[in-house]
This record gives sequence, C-alpha cells and structure tokens, in this order.
Amino acid sequence: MSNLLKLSDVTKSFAGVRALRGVCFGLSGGEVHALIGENGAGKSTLIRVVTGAHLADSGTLQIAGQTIIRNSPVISRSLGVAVIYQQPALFGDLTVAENIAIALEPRTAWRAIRWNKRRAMARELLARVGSDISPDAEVRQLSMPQQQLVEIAKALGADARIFIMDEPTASLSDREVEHLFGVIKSLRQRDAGIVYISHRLEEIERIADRVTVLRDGTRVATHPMSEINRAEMIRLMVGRESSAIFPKTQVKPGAAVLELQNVCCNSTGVHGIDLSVRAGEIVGLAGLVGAGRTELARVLFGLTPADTGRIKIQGRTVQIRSPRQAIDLGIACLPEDRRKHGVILEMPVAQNITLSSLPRVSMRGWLSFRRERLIAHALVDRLGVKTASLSSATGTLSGGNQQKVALARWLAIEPKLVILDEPTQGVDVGAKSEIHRLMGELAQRGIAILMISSELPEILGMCDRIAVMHGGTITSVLDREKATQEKILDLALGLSGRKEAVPA
Amino acid sequence: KKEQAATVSSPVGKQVVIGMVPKSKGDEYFIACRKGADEAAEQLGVKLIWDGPTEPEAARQNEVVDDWITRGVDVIAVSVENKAGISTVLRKAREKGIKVITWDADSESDARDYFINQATPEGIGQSLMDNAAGVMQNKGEFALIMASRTAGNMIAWSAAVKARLTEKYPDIKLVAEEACEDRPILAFNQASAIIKANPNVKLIMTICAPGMPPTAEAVKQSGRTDVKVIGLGTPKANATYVHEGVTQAVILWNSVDLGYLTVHAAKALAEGRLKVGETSIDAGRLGKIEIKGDNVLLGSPFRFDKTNIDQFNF
Amino acid sequence: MTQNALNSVTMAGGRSGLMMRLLPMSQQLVVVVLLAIEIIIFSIVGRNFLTVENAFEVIRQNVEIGLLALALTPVIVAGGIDLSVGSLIALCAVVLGMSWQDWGLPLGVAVGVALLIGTAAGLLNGLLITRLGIAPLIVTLGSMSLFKGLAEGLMSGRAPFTHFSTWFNELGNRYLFGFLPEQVLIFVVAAIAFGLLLHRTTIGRTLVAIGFSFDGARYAGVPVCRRLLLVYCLSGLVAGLAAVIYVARVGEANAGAGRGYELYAITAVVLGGTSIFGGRGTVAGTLLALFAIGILRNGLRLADQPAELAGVLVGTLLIVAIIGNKLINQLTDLSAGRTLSIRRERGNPT
Amino acid sequence: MTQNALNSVTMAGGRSGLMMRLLPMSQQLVVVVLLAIEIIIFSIVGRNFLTVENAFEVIRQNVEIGLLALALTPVIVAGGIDLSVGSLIALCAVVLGMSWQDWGLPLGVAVGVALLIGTAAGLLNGLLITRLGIAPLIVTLGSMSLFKGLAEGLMSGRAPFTHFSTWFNELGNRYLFGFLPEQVLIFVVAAIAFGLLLHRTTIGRTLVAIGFSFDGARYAGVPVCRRLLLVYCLSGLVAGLAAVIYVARVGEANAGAGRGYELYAITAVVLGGTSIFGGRGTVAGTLLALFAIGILRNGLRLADQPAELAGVLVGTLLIVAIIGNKLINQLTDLSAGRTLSIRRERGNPT
Ligand SMILES: Nc1ncnc2c1ncn2[C@@H]1O[C@H](COP(=O)(O)OP(=O)(O)OP(=O)(O)O)[C@@H](O)[C@H]1O
Ligand SMILES: Nc1ncnc2c1ncn2[C@@H]1O[C@H](COP(=O)(O)OP(=O)(O)OP(=O)(O)O)[C@@H](O)[C@H]1O
Ligand SMILES: [Mg+2]
Ligand SMILES: [Mg+2]
Repeated sequence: MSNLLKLSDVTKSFAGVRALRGVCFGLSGGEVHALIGENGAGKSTLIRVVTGAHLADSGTLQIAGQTIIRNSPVISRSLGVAVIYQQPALFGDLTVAENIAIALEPRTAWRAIRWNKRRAMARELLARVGSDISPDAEVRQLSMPQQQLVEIAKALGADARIFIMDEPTASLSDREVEHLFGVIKSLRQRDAGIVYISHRLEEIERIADRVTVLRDGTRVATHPMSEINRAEMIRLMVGRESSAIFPKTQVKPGAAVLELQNVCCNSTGVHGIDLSVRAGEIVGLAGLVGAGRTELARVLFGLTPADTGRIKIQGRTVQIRSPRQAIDLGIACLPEDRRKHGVILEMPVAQNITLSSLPRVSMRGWLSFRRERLIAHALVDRLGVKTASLSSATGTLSGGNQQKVALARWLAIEPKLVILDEPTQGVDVGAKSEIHRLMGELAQRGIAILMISSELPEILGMCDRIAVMHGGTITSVLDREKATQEKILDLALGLSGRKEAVPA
Repeated sequence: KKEQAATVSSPVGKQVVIGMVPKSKGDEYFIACRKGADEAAEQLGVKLIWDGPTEPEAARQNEVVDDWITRGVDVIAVSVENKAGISTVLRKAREKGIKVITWDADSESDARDYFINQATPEGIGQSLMDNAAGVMQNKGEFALIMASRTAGNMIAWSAAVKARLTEKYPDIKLVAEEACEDRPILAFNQASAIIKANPNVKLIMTICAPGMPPTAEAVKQSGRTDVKVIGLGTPKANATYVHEGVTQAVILWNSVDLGYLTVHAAKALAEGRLKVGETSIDAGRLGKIEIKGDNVLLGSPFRFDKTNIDQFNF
Repeated sequence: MTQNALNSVTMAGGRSGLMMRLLPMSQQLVVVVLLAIEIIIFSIVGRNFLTVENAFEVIRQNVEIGLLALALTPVIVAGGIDLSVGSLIALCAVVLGMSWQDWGLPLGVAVGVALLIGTAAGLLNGLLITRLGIAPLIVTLGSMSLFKGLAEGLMSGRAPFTHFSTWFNELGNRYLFGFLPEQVLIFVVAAIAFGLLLHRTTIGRTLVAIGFSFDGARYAGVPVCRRLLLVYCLSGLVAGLAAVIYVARVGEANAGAGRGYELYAITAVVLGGTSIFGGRGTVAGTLLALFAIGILRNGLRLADQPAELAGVLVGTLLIVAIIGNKLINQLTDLSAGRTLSIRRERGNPT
Repeated sequence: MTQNALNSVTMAGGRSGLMMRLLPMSQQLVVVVLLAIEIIIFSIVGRNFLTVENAFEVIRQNVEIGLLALALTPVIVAGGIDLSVGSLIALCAVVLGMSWQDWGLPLGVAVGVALLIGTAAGLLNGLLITRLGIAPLIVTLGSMSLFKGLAEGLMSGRAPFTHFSTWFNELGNRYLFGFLPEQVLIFVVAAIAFGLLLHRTTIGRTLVAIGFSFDGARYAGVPVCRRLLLVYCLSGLVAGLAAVIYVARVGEANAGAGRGYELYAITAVVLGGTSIFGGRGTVAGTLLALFAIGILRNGLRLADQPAELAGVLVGTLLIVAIIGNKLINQLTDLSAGRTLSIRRERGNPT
C-alpha cells in the first residue's frame, strides 16, 4: 500500500465563506476512500485543491510522495490525478472521440492528428465503462448520464493512479452504476486509489474501504468502513440524529388537477401519454435514463409544446405553448439541470425567488423591493435556505441550498401542479429529507405533485402512484401498495407492461 | 486713431486669440495654409489655435467651434465643410461677440464678417478647363474627381468648369464625375475604376488636393500612358508625377499665402481695423490686398508645372 | 441547530453583505475617481471649463452618442449587442432629409418617418435574433453594412440635404432659459426613462435574468423573445431619435452621419461597468462613463490641446478603469484571504 | 431491451456521423452557392470579369483585409475577438513612414520595425486578456482607440508619408511572371500557414478546445494563456504585415489607413462559418467568404454599378448566408424527426 495522496491542514476561503478549515486527508493505493458530508461541507472544494483548480490558502499537499507548492491542473495531471467532476466538463460541440483525445494525446505542439486512432481509443475506453456511445456523437447531444460515462472513460484513459469521483452516480441509473462499480473494483485491483464522493450512503457502504466525514469545512471523522454504519454516518454528517428519511404523509386525493390523454410530442419522441394527477397526490415518474421523463416534463411546461392529444387542467382543456402560459395555469416545474435552468447563479437569492412571480412583487410593472424582500424572506425561512443574505449571489450557495432556492421560486407562484425533475439529485441527506417534508406539506395543501426520480427508494417512499416510462411513453401506472422495486425495474426495462414500447 | 481702436476691443496686455478651423488637419493643402498662418501669427504676436477634424467631418467642425465659444476666443476663422450646418453655430459665436471669418470655403453670408476668398470660382474653373483643353488638344473624353459634393467651393468650381466646357470646348466630353470625400484611398479607387470603365478617357481632372497624387498613382499603375492628370493640388506632393509626365499641371493659389492673409485679416478684425466699407487691407509681405464687399480677395490662381514646381516647398 | 447554522453564515455574510453592495459598483467608483481627476486637471489647464454652461455643452455635444449608449445599456445587459446603431443614424438621417425634401412631407412628419424607420430597423434586428436564433453580433454586423449601404445608395451622387427650417435647426442649437440646450432636455428624459426601465420595472429585472442566463430565464417563464424584441426596437427608435437630433444640430443630413458612433457608445457602456456578457450593468454607470469620455474631448480643446489626444486617452481610460476595477476586486479578495492567482484563474477571459 | 434503447441512440449517432462532417460545413456550402451565383451574374453583366487577371486583381485588392481575416480566424475560434487590428494598421503604417523618413532607417529595417510594433501591440492585447482576465472585446475596444489615437497623434498636423523607394512601392504593384501580384503570393503563404496551424497541428486543436470551453480546456491541462498570447501576437504581427502591404500598394502612409477594416475582416470570418462564440471555424470558410465579398465589390465595379451597392449586398450576403445555414440545419433536423421549435429553443440567441 503506497501513499498516493496526503493533505494536511488545508484551509481555503471564498469571499467570506470558509470552505475548508485545517482538513487532513489521505489516500493509499488499492483503496476506495469515501468523502461524505452535507451540501456545502467542502467536498468539491477539497478535490479542487487536489486537482489545482483552486489554490489552498494554507496547508500542505503531497501527491504521489511529492510535495506540491503551486498546484495547477497541468501539474496534478502529470502526477497521475484524474477527475470526474460533479458537473461533466466536456466540450459540448466536439465529438466524444475528440473530447477524449484532447485530454489524453501527447501535447507536442506541431503534430498532425490521426482520426482513426482516436476513434478506436474512444471506443475501447467506452467499452470499459460498458457503454456503446458512438465516438462520433457530439457530446452536447448526449444526456447528462451519457456525458458522465464519457467523463469516466476519459479518466480511465489517462492511466492515472489517483481517481477522484465527485458524485459520479448522481445522474446514473442502476445499470450504469453497477458497471461503474465493476470498473472501480478493477482499478482497485490494479493498486490505484479512488476518492469517492456521493450522497448515496448505500453506495458508500457497498464500495468504500474508508470514510471521511466533512462538516462545515472541518473533518469530523475518518473511519474504516467496517467500523461505521449508516446511522452513524448520518449523525456525523448532520451533527444530530436524523429523522425518518421518507416521511410520507397520507393525504386524501381531491379532484384531478392534471389530465393527459394521448399526448404526443414528435420532436422529442414522447407519445401516447395518458396520466392524471389529483390534488394532494404525489405521482412518481420512474424509468431508465433516456426513457423520456424529462421530455414529458418539458412538454407539460410548454418548453416543447405537445403536437396532439389533450391536456386538461382542473377539467379545462388547455393549450400549453410556453412556460409563461404554464405558469399562468398554475404549473411549476423544477428542472433537472439546476445550475443551467433551475436558478440563475449570478442573481441574488431574492431575485431568483421572485423571478417567476414578478406580478406579485410589482404594481403595473413597477417593482416593489419591499414586497420582494418580504416574499423572499418568508420563503427562505420556510425552506431553511442557508444563505449569507438575501442579496448573495445564488451561485455562492451549496448545491442543496441552490435547489431550495429553485424550489422557493415555484412556491412563490402558488402553483396548483408542481413538476419536480430529480428534486434531490446531488442534495445531502438533511436537505433531502427537508425537501421530502416540504413535498408532503404541499400535498397536504392540495397541490398536485408529479415527481421524476431515478432513485427507486425515493419513488417508493414518497409517491401515491407510480407511472413507469419506457421508450417515450408510460407503460404502466402502479399504486403505492402494489409497487415493488423489482416490478418497477421490470417495467422500466420494458420486460413487461400493458403497452408495447415503441422506440422513439 | 488706429491705435485707439485697437485698445478698445483688445485691452492692453491681452493677446488676440484666433481659432482657425481647417476642413481636415492631415491634408497637405491645409498643412500649407497653417504654415502661412503660423508665420503671420508670429509676426503679429497673436495666439493661434489650430484645430479641426482629422478627416473632413461637418459635425466635428461644429464641435470645435462650440468649444471655442465656451473657451472664449477673439476670432474664429473657419474653412467651411458644411455651409448650412455651421452657419447656425457661427451666428451663435457672433451673438457672443466673437468675430467670425471664413476662408477657403464660405458659410452663409450673414453668419460671418468676412470671407477670405482665395480665388473666384470663375477664375479657378476657367484656369482648370483651359489647361485641360490644352493637354487634350481640344477634343476627347475626360473625367472629373472632386473633393465633395457638399462643400460650397466644390459646387461652385465644378459648375464653373462645366460652364467653361460648354461655352468653349464642344469637342470635349465629360464622361464621369466622382466625389472622393477628400480621402486618398477613395480617389485612388475611383481613378482606377474610371480608367477601367472608360477606355477612351484621356484626362482625369481632380479638384481635390489630397486626391491628386493617388489619382496620378492609379493612372501610373494602370500603365495607360495616354491618360494624363491635372487638377487642384499642392506642388510638393505632385512633383514626382509631374516630372514623370503623368501629371501635366497643378493649379492652385498659393495656400501659404491664404493662411497668412487670414490671420492678418483676423487680427485687423479683432482690433477693429477692418470695418464695413473698407476696400483694401494691409497684409504684411503680401502688401495691399483688395476687398470687394465682404470678400477679401487673394488674387488669381497659379499654375505649377515641370518648369517651376521644384521651387515650392509645400 | 439549523437555525444556528443560518445565523453563523449570516454573520459571516455580514461583512460580505456590504461588499456585495459595493463590489458590483467598483467599476463605477473607479470611473468616478477618474472623472474627478479629469475635472481637477481641466479646471486648472482649461479656460472656462468649470462652468454650468460648459457642463451643458459637454452633454449637448454628446447627446447622440449618449442616447445610443443609453439604449445599448439594456441591450448589453440582456446579453446582446447592437452594432448597427451608427449606420442606422445615417439611414434615418437620409430618410429624414428625403422625406422632407423629395417627398415634400412637413418636417414634423418627416421626423416621424425617421423614427419609424429606426424602430422598424430595430425590429428587423430583433426578429432575426429571436425568431432565427442568430447571434446578435452577427445580425447587427450584417445590418450595419446593410443600413450603411442603403443610406449611401439613397445619397449616391447627390448633395447632402441641408437648409432645414430654422425652427428645426434651432432645435439642435437653441437654449431654454438662456442656458439649457433643448436636446439636453431630451437626453435627461431618456436617461431617466432608461434608468427606470432597467432598474425599477419587472421588464428590467427580466432583462437582467436573460443576460445572465438565457435558458435560466426561459425556464423561469420569462417571455424572452418578446423582451429581446423590445430592447432591439428601442435601440432602433433611439437611433432614429439620435439621427433627428444630429441633423438638427449639424444642419446636414448625409450618409456619413453617425459613422463609428456604435463603437463610441459601446465603449461608454462598457466603461460604465456593464458586463459585455450580459446581466450586470447600470444606466448610472453609462452616464458616468459618458461624462468621463465627453469631458476628455471638451477639456482638451479648452486647454488648447489637439483633439487627437482624446483617442489615446479614451483607450487608456477604458483599460485603466478595467484594470483598476480588477485590482480593487483582487485586493478585497486578498483581504478576505484569497490569493491573486485565484482570480486570474477563474476569470475566464473568453 | 435496454440494449435496444441504447442502440437507438447509437444509431442516431451513426447518422450524425456523416452529418457531423457536413453540418458544420453547411455555412460554407451556402457561401459556395452564393459565390457561384455571384460569378454567374457578374460574368454576364460585368466586363472582363471572368479572367485570370481579374481573379488575381480581386485578391490583390483584398489582401490587407484578407490577412486580417486569416489572423482573426484562430482568434475567434479560440473564443476571442480583436477589434484593434484596423487601428493597428494605421499605427504600423505611420511608424513605418516615420522610422524611414524621420529616423532615416533603411526601408527594409523600417518594415521590420513596423512588424515589431504590430507584434508588440498584439502582445499587449494578449497580456491584458490573459494576465488580467479582461474580456477580449473590452481590451481590444480600448486598444482600438489607443492605437488609432497614437497614429493620429504621431501624424497630427503633418502630411502623409509618400514617395517610398520604387522597389517598395512596386512590392504592392508588381506582377510575377506577368500576372501574379507579389502580395498575392504572401497572402497564399499566410493562408496555408494559418490553415495548417488551425487544422493540422495540436496547437490548432487546443485553440478549438479553448473556444468551446475555457475552463474545460484548463482542466484538460491545455496551457490556455500561452495559446491565447500566441493568437493575439499573431494577429498583431499580421496587422503589421497588412500595414506594410497597404503602404506599398497605395504608396502613402497616414493615420487613416485601415479604418473600419476590423469590421470587414470580422464580417468575412463570420460569413465563412466561424462561430462568434468560439470553437467552430475553418480557414477555408474564411477564404471563401473573402472571395464572396471581394467579388461583389469588384464585379459591381466592372458592371458599372455604384460602389454603394456593395455595402447593402455585403450586409444582405451575411444575413442570407446565416439564414440559409439555419434553414439547412432545421431541414436536416426535421428529416431526423425533430421540429423547428427545438432548434429555436436550443439556439440561445445571446
Ligand atoms: N467559487 C466559489 N465562490 C464562493 N464560494 C464558494 C465557491 N465554491 C464553493 N463555495 C462555498 O464553499 C463551500 C463548500 O462548497 P463545496 O462545493 O465544496 O461543497 P460540497 O461539499 O461539494 O457540496 P455539494 O454536496 O452540494 O456538492 C460552500 O459554502 C460554498 O458556498
Ligand atoms: N436535444 C437532444 N438531441 C438529441 N437527443 C436528445 C436530446 N435531448 C435528449 N435526447 C435524448 O433523448 C433521450 C431522452 O432523454 P431524457 O432527458 O428525456 O431522459 P429522462 O427519461 O429524463 O432521463 P433522465 O432524466 O434520467 O436523464 C435520451 O436518450 C437523450 O440522449
Ligand atoms: Mg460538491
Ligand atoms: Mg431527466
């Protein structure tokens, strides 16, 4: 067991926020070292210090036995560090093969390019992560999970000894997660070290050898996996005993809020959708990555309007051609990609919260800053958003708190129907249970909820009914009592179901 | 008695300040004018501020004059780019008690006190056309490139050229007429285009000082030795082309003298020596200069050619 | 406990709360300092510089560019750009002259026609940008050529339009109460209108959102296309207005009007602290920058210096202001415990 | 069955394999078509249009703008912009004239000085952009004023430099083998060099990566700052070269040289299909676009049409080409089962 990585007393601040305070961390060859903590605990920052994307304010850093004075991405790479960032950092307009090549090919300046070799290399690396994405596909055409797979393939190709994975599974489905775990095991056998960050504790339990818990920028504990259990991890992360994670409150459903009859949208491959969501009901949308769940949400929110079929809101047939119309009809939509679509990172928290309900904070078009403050303050309190002030840029908040701001925006419009697309993706346990609590509260107030999630326990725990999608359509709708993990998986894989799945 | 008048409008110890605006500062013609103006300013002990657009631009002239009104000068002397536009501003200057002179190109006559007229349009037009006819042996096609279609003097001169043409030379034909906006590169391009488009053209007349050398350059590059150039310009810039035989003659009044005369007139005006009804003015080395109404006349134009061009250094 | 965490963060944020308010303004602060330096220098070396009259004169001479800069502020805040405004001044000026002189319309109506053409041209830009999704830089680079070419084509081979009615010409040269130039009044009204639009209305708020993130604004239900159409139309309308004022001031309408104004106006907007990437920007900053640039030219002339210096100084001003702003940001970062190099890394220069 | 779903994606990728090669080229295809139309029309209406001599003449007259466009292609591909090249031509031309006439350097050395000044100016831009992380648009907007002002200041109140040695003047006007203008040779060499740099070397590929994503390139270990410095220096050097050729061709050096060239050059680059956001772009496209614009101007003249038309037509050309490209993309999208609306949404117009 060689010592691959050693950080001692690392401190790092951002304009007033102490992201890391005196953190120590180590990694040996052949080890999977899990790094866990709440949103904003400093996990990603720690990694960026290792990769050289950020410079530490103080502390020492050793990579592969060498002490690094001024780290940079170039230096860390040359010492065998490969990273899979939380957000895929690929060049959207280049092909998969080119993306892999840019990172891997030798950087002699005046060298001609060999296209075929690049393609072959890409194909081989992608096969190792169990994907057959075409090397010639443009990355921006790929879904988030597919991009994540390309990132992993890229890291594999770097022949690194230190792999850092920041929530690699956040957007992966079970099948791909299994593959990834296979890859990790083989890396471990080859004496590479892996730093693994995830909010999914069951994954940690399965794969980690050691766990380090961060809280508010300090290291609270490091334990071998064998000496710690899930409850203990949560306690260390949150600093308190956690309540039940999925506190489903029973609500008696009211009249149907949303009714869909044979809704089709050709451009996105969503077709033949029949579904209803009633007031106070939480309906889950399950399915594999690429099943078209996000596309359905986009149709309902008017981003890609439906071509045929009937959409009824509270019994009235409506046309939804733009998000504005959807909002006017009382539909809210929490998008999947939080940073791109969910919030506007540069805008202050308060302005983000009121952006969709400007009529409520204005009189005939004139803004009332007082009213804006009041509304934003109320929602920040209600959702427990951790923020320096209402005028902090939303981008400075941690992921979970950004998600809460995004949610607050939709609560501000006082919606009838809330569509949540992966609402707890990349959100820590504490924030996750708060979001779940909030969903229960909304349901109790008679709001209809349509929740997309790739986490089956979440779907099973929260939903009254579960619609399973496959190949762009809903193949089956299960009641809460009848749904099991196996059943849903079978339907999602298209192995059983009422309708024949037609490939898009 | 003159002494007394001088002290009335410019108190003892206060230097007369003259602001002079050319159409374009980088233009050799105006550089020559400035030379004369500087010479006179030094002789007379007046403060001369020389500023204007880098390239001819009516709006910028207005701004310079506006700023000088604020600054407070005694005389503003403008070579007018846009007659109607600047007249409003010049009237404003007069209302504020600033004396106004135009030179080289005139404004509306009620917007200034005097116009320093370098030559009458008829004089220029006749001289240009007669010289052209001489080169063309009184027949054939020629083309005209002028500095601008806006400026008052250009309009008057080209009209005078055409009047002379119809009056005296029935066998000569004007086949093209372009305006180069005082920009060398445009003159160059237009001359090239004219030569290409008109195989029979025998002469190009360029009524634009900065446009003349590029016109000659374009003719030279075309390889058409049968095409000749004449026009209004400064001697030094055209000397090589004159010696090469591309340019036959350069017509101009002595622009150094024009600047010189302007400053003399300006000082006289500021000191109250130049008054309505005056018929002549004493202009230093130029001697007595005739005044006709509110026009101060510089004299008749001058022809520069192979024989004399090297004697002039502007 | 959560409450506790909130509090501690709020406290930490207390200091950065003040910074948050000041930092986005730091560019404006730098410009204010530079402006003050200019004023001090010119009131020493210039004649009659520090007078009310001259202050109005500075504005009067910069009204056209100022109007363009005002209208470009919301365009740039919304993440766009409009390079066509300079050419549009030429086109509108020519149309004004033609419709009055050739078509015999009353001058008042001709002014209306010019404004209409301006708005229509802005609409054309806006439609190409929103309906076809072409980048604003490209659209307006094209329409810049187009408008300019149209203006030149209409004027080709003819003399500029001059000799407008006296009342019109005086519009650009008359002083209310003996000292307030009429077009300054128009400018002040426009400045207030744009300030309110950008900072006090929901429309302004949505423009900021669009500028920061087009997709983000769309997902928030902002009618992005309609908003963008609005700012480009306004930009066209204001260019038309600037054309009218230009013609009234200079007394001449030709195809050379407004040449290069787009870059002067953009320089003012950027100097005023508006981010070229959209989202960040204030009308007040633009006004400050306009003054800083305008005073430079005016002051140099009152100090009997050649105006060529102004070009060098404007360029230097812009670069110094931006560097000054960067330095301030870095220093405050340093005091907050960050190193210089970080900023540099993060500042994506592209 | 999962395999099935995955396959369908892969298949879609397969199709897009061919398209991938063609689609980014579609803008060039549109330009080729427009170019063909131009050639057909002008060979009918123009005199002596379709001759080898005229083809060279078209290039000869556009060498300066063409060189700028070549050098701007990698700059824009790397996500930058350089507005200062036009002013830099003026500065280098003036410096060339001064160092020869005033400082009495041999003309060959003076040319070297001009090229050096150009490179140094480019380096200045590059340093401000990379070291201080200021947006290229802002830096070069500032340096545009600066260089222009310097050139005007150096020239202020003096006559343009003329009467260069005959050998130098002939450099811009001599024909090798009786038909090949010398500066066309320089241009061809430059075009090949830039083509190789951008498309056949790893430097070119890293520029593409920087253009697509600055941070991404940084994380991938690309030495972004060095690469950006390189392209801005090249851009300055080429502006210097263009200045030398300009002076040789026109036989005059003054501060008006190169005015507005930056926008012509950018128009050519953009028309040639280079994305203004960086990443996408080819030297071949730039060359095509240069021809399309140059032929327009030349053909109009040979057809005895007023040159003013060229402005309108260049603007129209740019807009038509971009719209044509959009339509092709949309049609291929449609045939691949996607609707117009999707593209529109995704094409973030800002
Ligand atoms: N670029 C930045 N500027 C300012 N503050 C930052 C920046 N990046 C991170 N922070 C702050 O640093 C703290 C740690 O953030 P970090 O991203 O490391 O958290 P994390 O543990 O990765 O959380 P998550 O699970 O949400 O990814 C947070 O409070 C965050 O607001
Ligand atoms: N713009 C696009 N161009 C091409 N293909 C796309 C585009 N958007 C999505 N797809 C493809 O369509 C399929 C459906 O994607 P979608 O995002 O709807 O999946 P999903 O069911 O929401 O999955 P998840 O939310 O778990 O990622 C995916 O295979 C994706 O690659
Ligand atoms: Mg993180
Ligand atoms: Mg999805």
